[in-house]
Amino acid sequence: ADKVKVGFIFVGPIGDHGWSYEHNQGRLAIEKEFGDKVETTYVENVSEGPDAERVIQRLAQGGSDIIFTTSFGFMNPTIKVAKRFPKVKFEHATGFKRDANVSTYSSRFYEGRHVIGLIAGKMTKTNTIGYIASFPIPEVVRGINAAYLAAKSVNPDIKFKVVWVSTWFDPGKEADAAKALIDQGADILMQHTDSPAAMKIAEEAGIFAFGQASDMHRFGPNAQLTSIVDAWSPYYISRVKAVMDGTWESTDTWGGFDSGMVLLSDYSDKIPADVREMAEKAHDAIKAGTLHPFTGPINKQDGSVWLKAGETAPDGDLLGMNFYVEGVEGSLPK
Amino acid sequence: MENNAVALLELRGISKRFPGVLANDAVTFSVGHGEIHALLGENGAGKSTLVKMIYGVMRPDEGDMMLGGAHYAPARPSEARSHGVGMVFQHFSLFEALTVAENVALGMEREAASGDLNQKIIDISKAYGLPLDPTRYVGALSVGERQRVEIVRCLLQNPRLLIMDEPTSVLTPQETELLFDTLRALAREGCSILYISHKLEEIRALCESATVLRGGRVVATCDPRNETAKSLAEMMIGSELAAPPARDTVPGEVRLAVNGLTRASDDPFGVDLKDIGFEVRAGEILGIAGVAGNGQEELMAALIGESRSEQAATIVVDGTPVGCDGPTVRRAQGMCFVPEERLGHGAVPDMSLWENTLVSARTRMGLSINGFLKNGSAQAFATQVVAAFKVKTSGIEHSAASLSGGNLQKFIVGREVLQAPGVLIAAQPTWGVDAGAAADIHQALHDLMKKGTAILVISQDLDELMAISTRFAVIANGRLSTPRPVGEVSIEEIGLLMGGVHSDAVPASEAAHA
Amino acid sequence: MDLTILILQGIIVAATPLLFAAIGELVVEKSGVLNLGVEGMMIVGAIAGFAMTIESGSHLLGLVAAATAGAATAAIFAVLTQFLMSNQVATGLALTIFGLGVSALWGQGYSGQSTAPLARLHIPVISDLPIVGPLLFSHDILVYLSVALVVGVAWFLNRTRAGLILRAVGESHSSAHAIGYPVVKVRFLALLFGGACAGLGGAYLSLVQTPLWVEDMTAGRGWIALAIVVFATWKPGRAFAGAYLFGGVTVLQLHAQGFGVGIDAQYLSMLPYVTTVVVLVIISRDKARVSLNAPACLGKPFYASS
Amino acid sequence: MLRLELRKEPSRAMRYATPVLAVLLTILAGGIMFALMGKDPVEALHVFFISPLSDLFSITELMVKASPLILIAVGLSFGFRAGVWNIGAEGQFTVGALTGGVVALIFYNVPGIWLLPMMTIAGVLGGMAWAAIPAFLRTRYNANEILVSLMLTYVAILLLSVLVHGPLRDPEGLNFPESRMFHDSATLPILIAGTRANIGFVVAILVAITAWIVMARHVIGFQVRVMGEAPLAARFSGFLESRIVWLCLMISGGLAGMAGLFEAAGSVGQLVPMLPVGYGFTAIIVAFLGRLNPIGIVAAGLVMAVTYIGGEAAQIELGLPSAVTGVFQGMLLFFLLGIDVLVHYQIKSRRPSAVAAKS
Ligand SMILES: Nc1ncnc2c1ncn2[C@@H]1O[C@H](COP(=O)(O)OP(=O)(O)OP(=O)(O)O)[C@@H](O)[C@H]1O
Ligand SMILES: Nc1ncnc2c1ncn2[C@@H]1O[C@H](COP(=O)(O)OP(=O)(O)OP(=O)(O)O)[C@@H](O)[C@H]1O
Ligand SMILES: [Mg+2]
Ligand SMILES: [Mg+2]
Repeated sequence: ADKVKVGFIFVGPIGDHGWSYEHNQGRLAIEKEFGDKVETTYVENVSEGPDAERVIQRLAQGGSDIIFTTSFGFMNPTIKVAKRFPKVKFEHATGFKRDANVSTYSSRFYEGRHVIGLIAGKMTKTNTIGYIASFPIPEVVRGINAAYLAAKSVNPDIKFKVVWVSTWFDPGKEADAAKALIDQGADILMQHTDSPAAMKIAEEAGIFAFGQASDMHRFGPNAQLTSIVDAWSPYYISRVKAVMDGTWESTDTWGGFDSGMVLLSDYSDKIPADVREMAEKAHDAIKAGTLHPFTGPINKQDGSVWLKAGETAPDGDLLGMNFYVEGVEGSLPK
Repeated sequence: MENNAVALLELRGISKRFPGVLANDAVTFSVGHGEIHALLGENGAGKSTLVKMIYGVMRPDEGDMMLGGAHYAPARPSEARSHGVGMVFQHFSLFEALTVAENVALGMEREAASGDLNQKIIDISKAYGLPLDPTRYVGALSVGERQRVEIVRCLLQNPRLLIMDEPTSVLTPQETELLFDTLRALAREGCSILYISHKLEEIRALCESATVLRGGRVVATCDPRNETAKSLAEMMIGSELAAPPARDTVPGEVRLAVNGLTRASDDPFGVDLKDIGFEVRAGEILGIAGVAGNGQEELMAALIGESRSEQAATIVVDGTPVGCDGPTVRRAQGMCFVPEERLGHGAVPDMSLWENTLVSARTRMGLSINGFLKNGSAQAFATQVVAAFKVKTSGIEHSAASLSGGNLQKFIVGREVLQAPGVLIAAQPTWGVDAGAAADIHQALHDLMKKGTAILVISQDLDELMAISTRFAVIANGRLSTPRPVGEVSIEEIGLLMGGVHSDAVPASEAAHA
Repeated sequence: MDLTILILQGIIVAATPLLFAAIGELVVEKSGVLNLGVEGMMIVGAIAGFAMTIESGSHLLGLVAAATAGAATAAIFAVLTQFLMSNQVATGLALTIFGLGVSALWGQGYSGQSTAPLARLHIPVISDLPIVGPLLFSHDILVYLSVALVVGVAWFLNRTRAGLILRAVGESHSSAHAIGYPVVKVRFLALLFGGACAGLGGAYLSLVQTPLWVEDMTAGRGWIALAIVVFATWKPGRAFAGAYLFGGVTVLQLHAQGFGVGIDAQYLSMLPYVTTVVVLVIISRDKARVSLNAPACLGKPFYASS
Repeated sequence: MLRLELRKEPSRAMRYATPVLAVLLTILAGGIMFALMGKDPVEALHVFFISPLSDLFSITELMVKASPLILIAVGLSFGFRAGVWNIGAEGQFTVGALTGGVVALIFYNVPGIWLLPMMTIAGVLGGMAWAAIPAFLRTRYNANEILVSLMLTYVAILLLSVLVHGPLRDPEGLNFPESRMFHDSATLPILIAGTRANIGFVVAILVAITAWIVMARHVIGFQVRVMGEAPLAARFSGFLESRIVWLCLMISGGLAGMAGLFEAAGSVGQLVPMLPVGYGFTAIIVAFLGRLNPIGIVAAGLVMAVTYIGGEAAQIELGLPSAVTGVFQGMLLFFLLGIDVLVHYQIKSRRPSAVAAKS
């Protein structure tokens, strides 16, 4: 049979060492897995504006059998093009609109955030965690809440300092933010931006940090405690396989530890044994489904009740999360 | 005294070609030691080009030069300076935002500029009677003072040869006298001087030999002391000189009245206008003399409406106050203007001649309707101007920049005159224009005057003003003297007025004896 | 350590790349040339410095490469504007676009690589003094170089003959030409110097501030440098103040967030730009002062006939 | 030894020949670059320059991409001719999209044929308002418009971001930073069914033609040209500098605002934070490439669109990185600006008699 053609559209440069980089790793994994049975193409640096629709359509016209559109902003263009190419399968990352030939997929990064929150809560000496955030979208807010709740659960004195840099990708600004947070007493950094600049700064300052999206070990061999790694390869391979087998169906995938879509990179040996044990336990429990990072009682920042004791958060709440939980300082745009 | 047998500077067969122009054609002449030598010629005859080659700014295409008996081929001005050649440029080579001392240093070699330059400047300027404050910014100096900077810069290097390109065009008669004293003193010390000027009486008074250029070629050599101004002029232009038109009209009603015009200059280095008032009647030409930089530009801007007054009554045209209006309204009221700067002010260099009529003749010649340009009408008007004023051009499609200076001036004067203005204001109407064209322009102004137009001419050329105006005033430091009939003022008095001594303070009769 | 000192240190890091680029551009503009391609020269310097440091293992070589690459980029601009008399605004913009593209192409193999940051100076005893030690005596060499450049440029412009000639060329190229100064050569050299400085500014980002290579990492800093030159009214000392003001606002707004001020982050992120505009307006209001300091020939092409 | 000699008058022939020459040189240099990168230059150039013209979809996309470039560049050309350097069209584009988009969102459930014109007016006014800031600051406080307009671009983009993250966010959109989709009567009519080519292209062409007429035949255009070539002559002619500054910034701001609204209401159909993708900057190149002549700008806009779409094609078909597009655009402009010298100057060989040193 003909080769299966797989198209990718990336929002950033594949050299960003964050989001687009990891999606590209998934593309390479497909090539490795299927060898000459597949042919992949990609377009990088496509902004989530007017160009996206054209690029997606081009990939579809070019004979792609399945197209991965790897950023939230590609949602509406993906849906529009999918209507015009009913035979082509589309896979849109992090969105919520589906169609007969459009699946959505995303990862429960907040599960990883829970674990790093635990580690941070235990390991901080200053009880101050610095958090470099990009934009106040649900995914980022969810990450802050998850990490904060976990840290708080093991360290009641914990304080989160959140700095929004209003960019996904400006290494200089991320570095400045990292420095500012360190200066204000943070001894552990978390980030939800895409460049490894903060990790580099943490390494230089001799403090700890958690990587984001990909394993940032080489940027901070001493600083990195672990990274939350977006592992798209298993999902991508399975979806391409489905196309080959003719079993592809529109689905909504939100995978966490259990599906292998979210990984934690190797723990640093700087993590004390007991902390590591606790982290591993939490990881395994989440993976097994016995622990949900958002389990009540949890109040919103304004003190109103969000989850009653024992209640776990419904996915709908999580997907549209636009509030801080009680204890996080700062405000979100309304 | 050095050996006088060998000339200090000798030029042999110097030629220089520019696109379309042979600026210098096998020029040969020599300048002796301690000699004050004049270089004469019409506009564009090639005088500046020649001295620029002597000073190393340009290099000749052909020919050689000898300086003090040795081969001389300066590759750049610094080389010329190191050979003892200094030059004062026709268009100053000064830097407004730098101080006098810095300007002087830039015109000297590194070694010469070292040491206590400020003291040296003060010393030398005292020695030659050219007072200067080395710490002032050149932009804040008057034109006469600026020229002193250029001269002092040369003197500081003990030149063997000093080149002066039209140094007196910007000076008062008194300042000119002062300069001549300096130059004569220098010549006595053995310094040779190559002197370029259009003012023939000056040349007769100062120089002991002269070389006349025409079309880039040497056409005569003479001793100017043995010539008349008329004979020198005829050598330059190669034909008889026309007599100036007679002034034979009777002034009519007041068409332009300026009252209490006071205005601060927009330019930080400019001159403020102080309580200027005068009237111009139909059928008369009021001439305003003055040394450059005494408020002429500001007065012109105020009259054109480029800078507006707060009170409408400061400028009244045919009974209508227009002080607050811009140029377009004033033109509609009957005013037309010939600005001093042809290229870039009076005309847009890269636009065609016919587009250039749109710059100032839109309103009066009806060259636009509802804002849309009537290109056909503009072309017709341009053709008319070219024909009436004998503008030499290969077509009205050609750009203003492609015309020679004199022809462009004729075009601009024609563009304004043919609009049949009630009031015409012209600055330097014949600047840089040769004698033939100047006579034509003067005739055109005269004809207009006879038709009842009130004309105001602002000029630095006293001879011109004396020749064409009926009444006369002097602007100095932003103040205007009381206009008086031309016959009633003496040159000495004018000199004092130009120097800022006011007739209001000094009665005319006394001033005349001063 | 005292937070104030730490914040000041942060400001120094944020300000230094701006200072490099601004002081270089200041010299360029003083010579009468407006090079809007600072962003392009910076980013080329950033990748060149990074790549050379990776390849050679030597920061010094990296810095040399950054300066050279910045100057080489500026040379394109210089040839176009000085010999071919192209429009300076358009050429500068083209240089920015070109620089961003070329650096991205060049940097393909270097993204994700990592090098040690440039070492910080440590002078025994002095660096350990309280307050002044951390504030003044414990930075990397480039910080000192940038300050030295400010002093050096100020000295050069105001005290040396070459500086006088450079100012003269910017003030009136026709006068300078008439009395025999090589206008084009002076401007060419000024442009190369400006390019080298911008290159070092870029290298500061990729070798010190972050330190790593990523595409588009200058993120508009070249434009800020241009703004700094104007609001410095072409004076080196004020350029220093401008760079530190901008760096200061940038860093302080991050700190303000850390302290939890209740303002949307995007509004805070606007602060540096708004500040720039406000200061620009305050400085420009005094027309006379600006025109006294602004090079009169800024941006005008020069053609010497014969 | 060659030297340049000022022509007495700019050469008309060269004015038309140089852009073509520049494109040819860019293609040549691009071919060399591709060869150095190990690609077959002929194939690469074919993909880059020919494939965007080879099918209906590509051609319609060319129109989509070129429309905002043309609109903005035509507006900028007025200012650039007059020496008013609006470098912040990107910000005016953004604010125009924002104000026009807000109208669409206010009436998100009220269809009507009046809606689109109203949005367009709001977009134009938004762009003008943003451009009014540098206009005011320049005419009143003498502040350099290059820098002010540029700084305001960053502010505008952040403003769009904050509003789309907050008040303008789609209530049904799970709090993602996007507005609602505009309904049909708030989106631009499509020209060719099944494509994205919309009425915006037609408007852009009409605007270019109008601008051409204004520039060539109207006092407004005359003012602008005189101002750019000889500011003193403009004053002499009775044109006020401050009024021309305002005029140019209003035209360029208004058209940039319109382009922004057309992007939001056309190819995107909603407000998203990433709406500004650099058209405001690229349009500057387009304006120069088109010789600041509105008709030339139409051609230049299409050429520029080809480099974008060709760049994408080169990524898809040849695996070339996206940076190639920027390098291409930079080279194109370099060649154009460099070759431009031939319009005003002639190349002459130095006469051997003349001495080598140049002055
Ligand atoms: N740089 C130049 N390029 C082309 N032509 C030039 C240049 N400089 C001078 N010319 C031409 O050479 C001729 C001689 O000019 P030059 O300036 O030497 O005249 P001049 O005798 O000094 O006249 P004026 O009395 O007006 O000062 C003129 O035709 C002039 O247009
Ligand atoms: N820079 C230049 N490049 C090309 N041609 C020039 C240049 N300058 C002057 N010319 C040409 O040289 C000729 C003489 O110019 P110039 O302005 O010196 O005239 P002129 O001899 O002084 O005449 P007029 O007495 O009318 O001023 C004109 O035909 C003009 O077109
Ligand atoms: Mg002449
Ligand atoms: Mg002359």
